[in-house]
Amino acid sequence: MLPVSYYLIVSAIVFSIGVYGVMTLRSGIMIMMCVELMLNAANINLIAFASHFNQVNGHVFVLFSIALAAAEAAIGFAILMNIFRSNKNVNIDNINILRW
Amino acid sequence: MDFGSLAFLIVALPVLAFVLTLAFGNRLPNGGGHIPIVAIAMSFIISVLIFLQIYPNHGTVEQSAHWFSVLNVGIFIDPLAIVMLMMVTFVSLLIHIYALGYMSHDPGQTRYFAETALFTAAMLGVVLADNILQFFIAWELVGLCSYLLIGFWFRKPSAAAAAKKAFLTTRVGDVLFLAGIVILYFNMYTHVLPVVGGHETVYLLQFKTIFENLTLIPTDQLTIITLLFFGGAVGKSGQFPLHVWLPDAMEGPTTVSALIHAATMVTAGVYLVARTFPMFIAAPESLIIVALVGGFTALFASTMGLVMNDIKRVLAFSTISQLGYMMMGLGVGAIIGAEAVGFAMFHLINHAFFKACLFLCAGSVIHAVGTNDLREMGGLFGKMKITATTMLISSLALAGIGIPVSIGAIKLGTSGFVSKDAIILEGAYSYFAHGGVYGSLIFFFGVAAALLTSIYTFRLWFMAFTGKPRQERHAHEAPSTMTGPLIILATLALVFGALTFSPFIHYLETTYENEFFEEIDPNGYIHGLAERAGYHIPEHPIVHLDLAHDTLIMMLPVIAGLLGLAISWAIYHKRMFSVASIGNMRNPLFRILAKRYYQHEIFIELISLKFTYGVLALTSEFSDRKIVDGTIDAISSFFIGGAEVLKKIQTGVVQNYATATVLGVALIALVLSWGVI
Amino acid sequence: MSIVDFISQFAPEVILTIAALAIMLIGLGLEAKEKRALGYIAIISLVLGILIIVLRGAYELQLEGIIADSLTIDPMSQFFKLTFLLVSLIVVIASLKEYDNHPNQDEYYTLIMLGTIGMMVVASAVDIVTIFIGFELASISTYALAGFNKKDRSSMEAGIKYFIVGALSSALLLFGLSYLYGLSGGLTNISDIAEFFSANPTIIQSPFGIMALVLIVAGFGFKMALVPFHMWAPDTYQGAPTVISALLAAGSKKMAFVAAFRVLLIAMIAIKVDIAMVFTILAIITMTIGNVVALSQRSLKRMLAYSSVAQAGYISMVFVVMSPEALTGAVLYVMSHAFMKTGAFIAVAALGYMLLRENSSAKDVDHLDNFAGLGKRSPFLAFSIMIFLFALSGIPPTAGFVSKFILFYSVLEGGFVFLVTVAILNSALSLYYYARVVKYMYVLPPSSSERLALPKAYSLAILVALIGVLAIGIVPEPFVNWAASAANVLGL
Amino acid sequence: MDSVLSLILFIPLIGAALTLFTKTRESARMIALISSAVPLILTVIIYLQFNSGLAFLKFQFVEKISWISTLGINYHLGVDGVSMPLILLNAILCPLTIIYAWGENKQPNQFFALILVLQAGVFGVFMALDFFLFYIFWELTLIPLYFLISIWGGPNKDYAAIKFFIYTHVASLVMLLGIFALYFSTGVNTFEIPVLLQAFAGITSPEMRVAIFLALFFGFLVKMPTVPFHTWLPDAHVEAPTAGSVLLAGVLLKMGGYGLFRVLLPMIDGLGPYRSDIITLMAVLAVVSILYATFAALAQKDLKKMVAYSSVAHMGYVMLGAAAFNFMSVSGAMFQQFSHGLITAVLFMSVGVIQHSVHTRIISDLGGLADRMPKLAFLMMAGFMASLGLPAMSGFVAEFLVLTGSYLTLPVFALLAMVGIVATAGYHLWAMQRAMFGSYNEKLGEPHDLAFYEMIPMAILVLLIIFFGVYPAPVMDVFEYASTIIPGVM
Repeated sequence: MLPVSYYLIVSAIVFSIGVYGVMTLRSGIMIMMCVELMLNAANINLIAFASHFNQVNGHVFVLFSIALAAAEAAIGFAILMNIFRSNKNVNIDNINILRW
Repeated sequence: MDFGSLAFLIVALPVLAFVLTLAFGNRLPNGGGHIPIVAIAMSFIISVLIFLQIYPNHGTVEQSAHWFSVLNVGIFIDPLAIVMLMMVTFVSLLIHIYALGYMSHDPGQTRYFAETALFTAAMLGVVLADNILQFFIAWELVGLCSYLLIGFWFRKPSAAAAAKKAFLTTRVGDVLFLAGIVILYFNMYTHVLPVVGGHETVYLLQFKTIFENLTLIPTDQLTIITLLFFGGAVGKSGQFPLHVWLPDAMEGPTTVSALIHAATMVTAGVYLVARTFPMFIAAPESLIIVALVGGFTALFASTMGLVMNDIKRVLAFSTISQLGYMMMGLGVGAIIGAEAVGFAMFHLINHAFFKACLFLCAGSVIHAVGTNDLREMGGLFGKMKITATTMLISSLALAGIGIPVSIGAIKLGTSGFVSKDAIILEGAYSYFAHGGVYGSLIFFFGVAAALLTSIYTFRLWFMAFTGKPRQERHAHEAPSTMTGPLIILATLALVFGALTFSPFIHYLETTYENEFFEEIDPNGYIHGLAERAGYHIPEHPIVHLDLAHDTLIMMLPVIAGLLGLAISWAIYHKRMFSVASIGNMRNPLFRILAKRYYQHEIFIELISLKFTYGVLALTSEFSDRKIVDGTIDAISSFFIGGAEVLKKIQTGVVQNYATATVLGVALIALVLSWGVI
Repeated sequence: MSIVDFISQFAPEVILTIAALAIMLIGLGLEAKEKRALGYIAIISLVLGILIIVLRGAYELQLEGIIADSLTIDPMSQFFKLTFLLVSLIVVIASLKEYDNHPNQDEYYTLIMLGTIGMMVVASAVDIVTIFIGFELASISTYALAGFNKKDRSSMEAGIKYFIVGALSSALLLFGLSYLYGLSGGLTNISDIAEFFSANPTIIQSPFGIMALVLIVAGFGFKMALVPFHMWAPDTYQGAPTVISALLAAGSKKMAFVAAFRVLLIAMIAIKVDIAMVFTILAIITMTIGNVVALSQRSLKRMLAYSSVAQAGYISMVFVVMSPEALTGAVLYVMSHAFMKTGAFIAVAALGYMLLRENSSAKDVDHLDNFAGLGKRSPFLAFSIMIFLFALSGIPPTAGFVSKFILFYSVLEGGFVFLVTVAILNSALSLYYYARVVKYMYVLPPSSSERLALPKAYSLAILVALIGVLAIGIVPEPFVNWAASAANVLGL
Repeated sequence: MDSVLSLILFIPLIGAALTLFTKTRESARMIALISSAVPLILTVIIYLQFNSGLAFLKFQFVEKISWISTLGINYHLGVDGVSMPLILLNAILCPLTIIYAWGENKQPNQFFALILVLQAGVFGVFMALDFFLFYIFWELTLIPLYFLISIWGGPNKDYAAIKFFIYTHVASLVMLLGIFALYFSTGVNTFEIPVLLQAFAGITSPEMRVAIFLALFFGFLVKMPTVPFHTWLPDAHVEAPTAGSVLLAGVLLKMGGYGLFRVLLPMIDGLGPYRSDIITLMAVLAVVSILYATFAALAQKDLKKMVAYSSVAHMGYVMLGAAAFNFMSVSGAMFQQFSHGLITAVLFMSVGVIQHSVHTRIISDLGGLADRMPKLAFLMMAGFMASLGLPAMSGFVAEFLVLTGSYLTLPVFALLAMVGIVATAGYHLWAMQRAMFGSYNEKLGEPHDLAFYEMIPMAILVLLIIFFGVYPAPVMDVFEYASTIIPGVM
């Protein structure tokens, strides 16, 4: 069995990729996917720890978080759909009528 | 009946008259002028009754009631006060009667009579006060009334300006006076209260309390206090250098000038020094300054009187000059003691008569010819005989013409002669003879001023009444309400001094010789105070001059007076030589006199406008707007400007927000790990 | 713990859940016009919930069984639930008119109900899993609500911005929680975690521990709108439907506070990490940026958003002071602010509604210029706005003053003179922009002299908020006592 | 009589609410007048019952109801010698102001309601014996005045109103900080003013005591106001409507002075080693206020601004009297507050009439008004004379006591303060001369003299000024007892 630190390193990398993506990407879809990456990085952590400590609650946590992530994604896509309808694209860096 | 208990009416009646006149005067004939006349007449009667009651046993009237805090109100009538009371009520009464005629055509006569009633009341309040604060209060009200009366014709800008000047200038003195009171209170509080306090309520500012405990106060403190008091007197009595308001005060009706310059306001300063004379004598350095300032003013003012062409202005300068005499008379008390008060007060009373008369005569003349300018008058003698005669009599009194011999108690001479002679010879000369500081100088001031006084007085008379009429206007004699007072006053100016000299002086001496003062210092109260301050009052302070031995000295004032008369006669009546050759603006001496020593330039333009307004006021205003308030505005614009800058952070691009979030995380992590490590 | 017990203890949540489902189901069969009735269902359920909580008052109950590890009933939870319910009630009442004939009313009310439930769950949660679930429930509902006006570009923009930053923050939070979970050796209950860390302080002081802390702070900070996690807030509050801005500012924001109180205060107090330092900086920056930038705002909603940011700064001073008194103040402040902010937003919404009714193509209805002369056009509305704004700036006798009074005084009591001075100066600064609105309403002449008729629903909603603001201001005693007992729960 | 103070306090508030809902000007002003006259009657009654001599040690007409018991906050009202005359002042000024504003046409219901709220707030400040309550009323007074300025104000009202609002609010907050600090440092768990003040000297750290003192001091300084924190006042006055100015200068500034007497002076002896420094600081501020404001007044072109600066200078006397800290100066300073309230009201009313009648207040544009407006000239002159400290008017009594008292302990400062007297007379007389005297400036149009409702309050005030100048004892005695019980006052 791999030591828990391996999982942590992987998750950290995944998380960082997600963060980088959120900060730099233009497309709303891509950003949402990056957020998913981040969430899953956390999930990796949780699973890793849960199995490491032989606890069940970590797994429960992950199940919840996956469900919530799905719900979140659903809402997100709904909003993006709206944006697509009016803007014909999902680039969100030019949505800035609200500022200052 | 104890008339003393009516003493409060002396003030209360004129106050009542003020209120009544103000309220109902408009509906009465003569603007309600009869109300103050009746009131003041009654005040006069009460004063006389009180005088008759207390005169035989040199008594006093004392009443006092708690006012508030540590202060009281009260009435204190002693010989000093009662003579003053009678004079003020009497002269004021005559002037009021005169004003009935003089002001009869003025639409504002109701206001006039109300204000003069209040003015009289305030002056009587000064006289009656039993403590220095009450004195000050009444003193200030006198100032207020003078402001109102000088500015009576307020539509005239010059009148409004003169009123302001009078009030402001006297206010300078008043502040000094107030400071004196404050410092006096401090000394009474720290030095006297521990001694006298405890057993009963002591009013620290009451004259009697002050006089009783003068020895407890350090001399140097007393010197400061009395000098400050004198500062007040300088303002009110028009002494150098605060005399500047007085000539301008002629902007009011002539009756007002008479009231201010003869009976009331200006004498208040002299009365102040007389009233607090024990304090001065306990700090004789101040008295010497009083004498010097007084003497100098007497001379200084008369030089300016020489060149004035406004009839009232000439009289104004003469007033200043005569007040200088009174001050000088008081000042020499440093050596001659309490007699000085008698001399000064005697001159004050006489001066009230003849100066009131002079002003009222001048009023008649102005009334008749419609101008103040002496150069436009002349030859009025034939048309206004009563006025001319009464004015001549009072001019003689002002110039101090008389013969220095006495028949029994009666001195031969006009009242001005009697009292001025007393100040110069028995006062100033005694002071000089006993080796008083600057004695010769003071004596010189007295004599020199007498000469100049005589010159300008008769210059005025000759220019007005003799020679050819220089104006076409038909002059006529005034009605009897106006001439009546003139005659009474002229009579008094002629004989009052001659008749009453020694009883008056003796009576006033008793001011400090009753049981109260004997209890304080059995060896002589005034003497004791002077001794304590290192000044010795001789056993017989007055040097008795003998006409046989000291002819020159004794004749000196008379000679000065006659010489002046002669010079005036020669120049202004006979026109022996033309004054135009020296009396023009090319002559620097003439210019400086005509410009009144440039006081206007110094006081108004330099001190008031350039320094107070130009420097102090504008600097304060500038710093207030730009610095103090500017700071506040700068803070506010800093934030509002900051808001405009800071809001730009909010770019509206969501990725930037995400970046900010991540950066925030990084920064917090940095802070936290820095805290840990 | 039997199911009956559970239902009775969590009756408000249960009622709300039932109501939410009922609204959703009934709504399927109703015409748009009839859907108005759904709002009344929501109102009834909320009023019921409020009544239950108020009647029970502040009490503490030791729960048993499996639920005990994740949920609790204590004065703190009840206080916050009451706050959330009141806010939702006000919002729903106002929405009756705002979404009068809207075809999707059923979804709208369901989302509000669900969001409220999420907040209430967080209020009771003592377990990081439960907290996260509640958080997400509330967040997801409000993402949808923020973008609810599909045809309105700014609502859409508000939604997406809120969503993206929110999702990012959720991810950060979850990541942080996962570390916390790992470091504690597999614990999820907050008090257990706290106990563990106070026994093993070195673990949390490791880089992982710090990372966990920072990420949790960021996750909560997003909802609390602390600078620099606040940037979504002005845009979202401005763009979202105004009544929803009220819900966001007064409800979901406060949810973050209760979570933060529980997690940060309980878990972190054991940790000897210098978190006070972080929050000192955050609090100062937050209140200052909030107030200063608010000075320049012309949109009232945006201004209120910045003011909300600033208020979060004040409240977060409690994390610096960490005393029961400070927590009392903070808790009271939460409720006061809920009333003030909801009231203010609803009032703005009412004006917007009235202006749009006059002229349906009107833009920027919350612009300051539209408030000119409001005192004449709608005296009650203007008066209420004035009270709300003065309350926000802490002028007596309002809730804002009492809670600020207690909060500031507790900060000073803790000896943080500098902090409280900054807060006080900020408070003074805030008066400027609040007073400006008042000036517009009462001083400037109205654009038209026509009086605006305020719909009853709005009046009622505003009245409830107004009563709340004044009640706390004038009779603070019961509120203070409840807040104090809530603060004692955490055992600081 | 148990709750008479509450009655006095709340009748104006109720009246304000009623006034707000009136439809006509006539009913608005009538209700307003009645609801401010009733407190006046009640105040006079309790003033007569008020026993300043025997029971001066304790507060009277006390009402105490627990309010927020957790924090030790009570609804606690009571009066003593320090506050009673000021309550009387407030009770007198407000009805007079309402009468003066009888002709107000612009939103009269709101106008009168705000005046009543202001009155209630000031009553509250003077009655509160609990710091929390005190602070509430202290802040409450800001709002009505803010509105009075910003709705009924002059051309630059926005700036003035917000400046007034923020400036004084900042000061209040600093004061609040001081209150907190006092509360914690003493550890008595109550906000009762007397209890806290008594406990003040028990605070161990002298630095803490000074800090508390200064924080409270700042709050009062700005309110009074004292140079250099005064700049909000001239702006506020210039823009405020006359009624607002009257109340601002007449009673609102008095709150600052009241704080000085109620809160700060009892602390002075507890300052330990810093006592003399603080006294010097107060004295310096006082003298600077007097001189600086006087000279600034001299430079003003706007009559109203000049009067505003004169207020600053006069309040400087209050500070000086307080700093001198002996019973004479302190009671004089208290009396100065009372007297200045009356005097400044007349001045602002006069200026208001001028503004209303000839539509300018620039001194150089005026001239000869006495010719056309003799009644105004008479009353205004009386006011000006009182303001420049003419004896037999109340201002003199106060100034004399302050100066005399101050000389006992702070001789140099007292003498410096006297320098200002001449300049004070200067600008008053100068303004009189320019505005009232000389020939009438025909460009000003045809002015109307005082309306009946304008004359009545001014005449009453002038009579009161003279009455209290001639016979100050009814108020002075009360102040005197009040000042002697301040700990440390000689």
